[in-house]
Amino acid sequence: MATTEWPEKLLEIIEDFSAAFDTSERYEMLFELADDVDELPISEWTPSTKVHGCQSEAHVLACLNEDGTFHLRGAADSKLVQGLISITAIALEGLSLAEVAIFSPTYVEEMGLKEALSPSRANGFLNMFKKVQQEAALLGE
Amino acid sequence: MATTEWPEKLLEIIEDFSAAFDTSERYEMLFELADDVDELPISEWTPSTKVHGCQSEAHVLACLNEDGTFHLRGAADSKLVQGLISITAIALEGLSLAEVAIFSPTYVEEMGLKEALSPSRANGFLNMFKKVQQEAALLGE
Amino acid sequence: MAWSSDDWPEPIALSVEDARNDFPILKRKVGDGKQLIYLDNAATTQKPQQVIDAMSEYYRNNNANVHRAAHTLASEATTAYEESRLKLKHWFGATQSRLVFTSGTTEAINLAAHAWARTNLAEGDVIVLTEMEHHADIVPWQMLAKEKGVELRWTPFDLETFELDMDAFAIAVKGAKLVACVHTSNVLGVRNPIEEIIHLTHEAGAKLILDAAQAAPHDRLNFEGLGVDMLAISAHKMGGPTGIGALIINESTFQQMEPFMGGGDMIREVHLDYSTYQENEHMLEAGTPKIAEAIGWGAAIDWMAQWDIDSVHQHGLFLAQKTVAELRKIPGMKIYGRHAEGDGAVVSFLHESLHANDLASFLDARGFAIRTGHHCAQPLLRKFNIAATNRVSYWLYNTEHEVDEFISAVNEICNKYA
Amino acid sequence: MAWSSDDWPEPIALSVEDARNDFPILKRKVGDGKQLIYLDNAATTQKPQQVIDAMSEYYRNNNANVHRAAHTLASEATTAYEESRLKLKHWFGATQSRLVFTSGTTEAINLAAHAWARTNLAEGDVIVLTEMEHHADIVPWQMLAKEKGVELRWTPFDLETFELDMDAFAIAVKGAKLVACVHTSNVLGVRNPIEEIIHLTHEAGAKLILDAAQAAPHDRLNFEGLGVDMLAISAHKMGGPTGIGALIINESTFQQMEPFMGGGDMIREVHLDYSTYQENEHMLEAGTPKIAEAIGWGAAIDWMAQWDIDSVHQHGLFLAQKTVAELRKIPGMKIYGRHAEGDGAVVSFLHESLHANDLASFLDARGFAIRTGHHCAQPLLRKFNIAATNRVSYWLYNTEHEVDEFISAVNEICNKYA
Ligand SMILES: Cc1ncc(COP(=O)(O)O)c(C=O)c1O
Ligand SMILES: Cc1ncc(COP(=O)(O)O)c(C=O)c1O
Repeated sequence: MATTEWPEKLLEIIEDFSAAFDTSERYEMLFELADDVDELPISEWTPSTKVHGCQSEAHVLACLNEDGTFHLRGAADSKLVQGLISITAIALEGLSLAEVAIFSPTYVEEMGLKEALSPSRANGFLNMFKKVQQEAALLGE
Repeated sequence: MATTEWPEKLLEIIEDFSAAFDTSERYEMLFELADDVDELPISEWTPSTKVHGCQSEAHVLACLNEDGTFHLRGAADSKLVQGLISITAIALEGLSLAEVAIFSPTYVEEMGLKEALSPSRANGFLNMFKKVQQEAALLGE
Repeated sequence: MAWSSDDWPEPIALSVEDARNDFPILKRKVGDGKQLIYLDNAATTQKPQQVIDAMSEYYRNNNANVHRAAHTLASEATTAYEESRLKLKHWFGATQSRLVFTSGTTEAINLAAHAWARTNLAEGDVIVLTEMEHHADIVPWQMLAKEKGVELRWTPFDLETFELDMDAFAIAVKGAKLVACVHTSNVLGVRNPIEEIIHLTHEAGAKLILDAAQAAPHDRLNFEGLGVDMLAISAHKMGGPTGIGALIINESTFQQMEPFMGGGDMIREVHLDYSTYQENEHMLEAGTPKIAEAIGWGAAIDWMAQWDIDSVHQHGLFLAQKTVAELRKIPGMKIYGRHAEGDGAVVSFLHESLHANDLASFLDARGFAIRTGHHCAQPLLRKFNIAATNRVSYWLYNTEHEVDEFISAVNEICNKYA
Repeated sequence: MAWSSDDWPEPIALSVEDARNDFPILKRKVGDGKQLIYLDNAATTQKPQQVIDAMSEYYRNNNANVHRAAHTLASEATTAYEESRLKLKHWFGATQSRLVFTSGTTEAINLAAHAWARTNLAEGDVIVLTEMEHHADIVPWQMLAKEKGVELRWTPFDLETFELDMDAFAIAVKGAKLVACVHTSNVLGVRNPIEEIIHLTHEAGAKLILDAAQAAPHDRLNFEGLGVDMLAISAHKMGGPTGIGALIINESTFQQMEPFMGGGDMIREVHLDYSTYQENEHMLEAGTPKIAEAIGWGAAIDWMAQWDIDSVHQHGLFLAQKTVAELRKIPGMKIYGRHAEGDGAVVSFLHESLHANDLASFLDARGFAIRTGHHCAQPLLRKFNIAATNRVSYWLYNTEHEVDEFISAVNEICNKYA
């Protein structure tokens, strides 16, 4: 998926991040975005919502909006990780399950975040993204 | 034992070696000296004549001359090692057992051979020298 | 051998500035151009240029395989390699003892478990450990316990004072065959009462293996003076290269050891149906040794030897104490450790509402390299009911200015995000 | 990960002169000013400046402990370390397999013995070896045999053709569980019929561990293509640093492995009464890894990748064959090896009346570094009823001129002293 094809809301975020002065500022934005997610409260955290291979506790739950489009809920004990979930939720919001299935996780790179993520955290992000796609696929069955 | 106190015959050898052009020449001299030892034939090699911790087979036998002074016999399968035994025999020939006991093995260094001997061979030389002194001490008991 | 400990000059008091100049990496900018402030020394220290050069020079001039060789390069390499062993023995007060090169502290402890404990301990025998141990000093003993039916006894520590329960230890050690104990905790910085532990251990007729990975960078241990039986260290935590460490072993313990790994250099004779082994340290060093690494470590010891070790220790402790005093002022911040005289320059802390990983990321974005996680000491952290701490750890090149910068960054971050 | 095998340029035919320029040590004078002629490459190769630089640069710029870290240096170090693993997997055709870093071939074979054989073999099980093995591929199996009551069967070789007795092998392998075999002999240079050995081994339902220490410098092994189960290699014999090697393991064998050494990085969770382990390669890599060494090895592979490996192989073989042809002309000189297509660039020889050590010393005084002794293969030498040979071994930087110089020196020495 080329840059121009990102969903509009994601594109805005990518532009905001690209305009950021430095990594500190990007982290600050990520931290603030954490609050925008449809938060999955700890009471709903289960082994099946857990993202494995992530340094912090992160949970995601794939849902459908009333119109049958995709909606992601999630949360993490780390606010920066929750920020990444939040962006992912924004990116995928309202897409069809077919669109979710082929969505590319490269937006973190375009946000200038990839290099700032440690290898273990980058892996964590990819694990999270893969889990979201898997759960989405299950919803479609 | 300072340089000036080396037995005359040893001193001559040290001077010859010091005058040598390079290590090749020193090895050549050592090789030739091998023939000068009162050679211990293989038939007389026993576990008690064997020098341990030496890469090649080397044997020494401490004896007394008729006048009660020291005399060394020896041999090795390596001619260069036998050359070292030969020089040692020359160095100690005719000394009293008391003199043998305090003799310093540093003559190899003065001959410019120490640095040319590999660590394992240098150890072999010291083991040989120590064995000669021990055997000499036993003769005196 | 040409080297003698007289070659070390009279040590002088640490000059942080002079020391610092020898570490090129400390001038680095990270990320988007922030000045690196390296506060992760307990994980690994940086290397002085002299160490880097010693290894490069070895490879450029003297590289050869060691032992059993009759050519000049091999002699030079062998001499340099064995000279490093000698330097280390001098440094650690172990000239009458054995020093076996390993790939690090972890392999050193595994070596002790295989070469000594596996042959000298039997079912029902007891090993005493502490709940403060690094995984490297836990897992090998668990494996042995499982294989041989050996019992592991754990010495607890106090959650307020961070000190080992020596009454419990005195009871646990009765009837034990081995005590495995960390000298200085890599999480708490606490230096354990080693002298008392050694005394009680030997009174009980047991042997002691000391994990000195964190002690070595700021303390000059006296192996024979202390009367330790086995001591494990890593080069990379004291200015030396990665890939090498050592187990120092006193003669009586060494005499009870069996070979661990088999292969070149450790054998005397190999026949198809049996083999005989070397009787010195080489018995436990199978295969081509870590030659360049040993030489680099020797250079690190030479470099360390210029500084009065007590001034090194005091400097680190001063930085740690200042850090603790400042962090305590931040609401919601908890410090794990006591930072008393003799302790290491390690400060573990955790904010009650700011996730440890987030704090580390915010700091990283500002150039600060700190460690975050369980520090390979999960049992210790579990006692505090936490899964991770943030940890800063200092070495001799860290400055008070860096501490001030660090504190001000933590304050800024906590004000903003906590 | 950023690196991909596309980053390697199309390899070109070996230019000995260009290659040689990258090795500063080859310009050295030894002893009393003689030009070094380094002919001891089977013991260890020299390192190109690129490898030395890669390690220095790592220490000067990126040094940090790897894994579980959230700071920039640690990320860089982790990426570089894991990238080296990836490069090696690509180089050895093992992208779908596991590659565990060890301290060398010796530790790799010991790892196989502990992590795989100790848990998968029981009393009465059979391991087939050859009488051509290096001690590193003998002693670990003897230790295991002694501990577990495993039987060792030896495949003989022909004293005239220097070839394994494949009929004997075909019989020995029946009912065996493991075959341990050297790819290319470090004494004879003989490349064994690996393809046939693999076929017979798998037909018998056994696993194969290949000692490729001497193969790796002049052959680009295809681990998965060949269908090997485990493969042991050393970096220092192929232009890389000391202190590192690897065991490559196919997935099915890896799945049967148990942890070997315990400690940091190889664990998942540590509790006082039990621990759980990583499920990838890290399970077998306890403690702080050989970080700089892995990076140096990666640089060596990059350096090697510029040359067409076939041209490297042919060059070495040409030098070996020329050496053999010339040495044969010397009365009383015996050659051990066949030096046929595919064989290594190793020539073992022995003069009937000139002691091997003396010849080596005479050569050393003239600047030639050759190896002399049992080459860690005493059983092989014992078959020939000798205790030592002289051995020259070439790598890609050795020139025909060096061979000529060597031959003329040997002639001169033999004329004078034999
Ligand atoms: C055939 C063979 N196997 C194993 C080894 C052992 O390698 P290392 O000493 O690097 O562990 C060698 C090196 O001498 C060898 O030539
Ligand atoms: C107390 C302690 N023990 C053991 C180790 C393990 O050292 P290495 O990883 O060098 O083997 C460490 C290092 O993290 C440590 O801090």
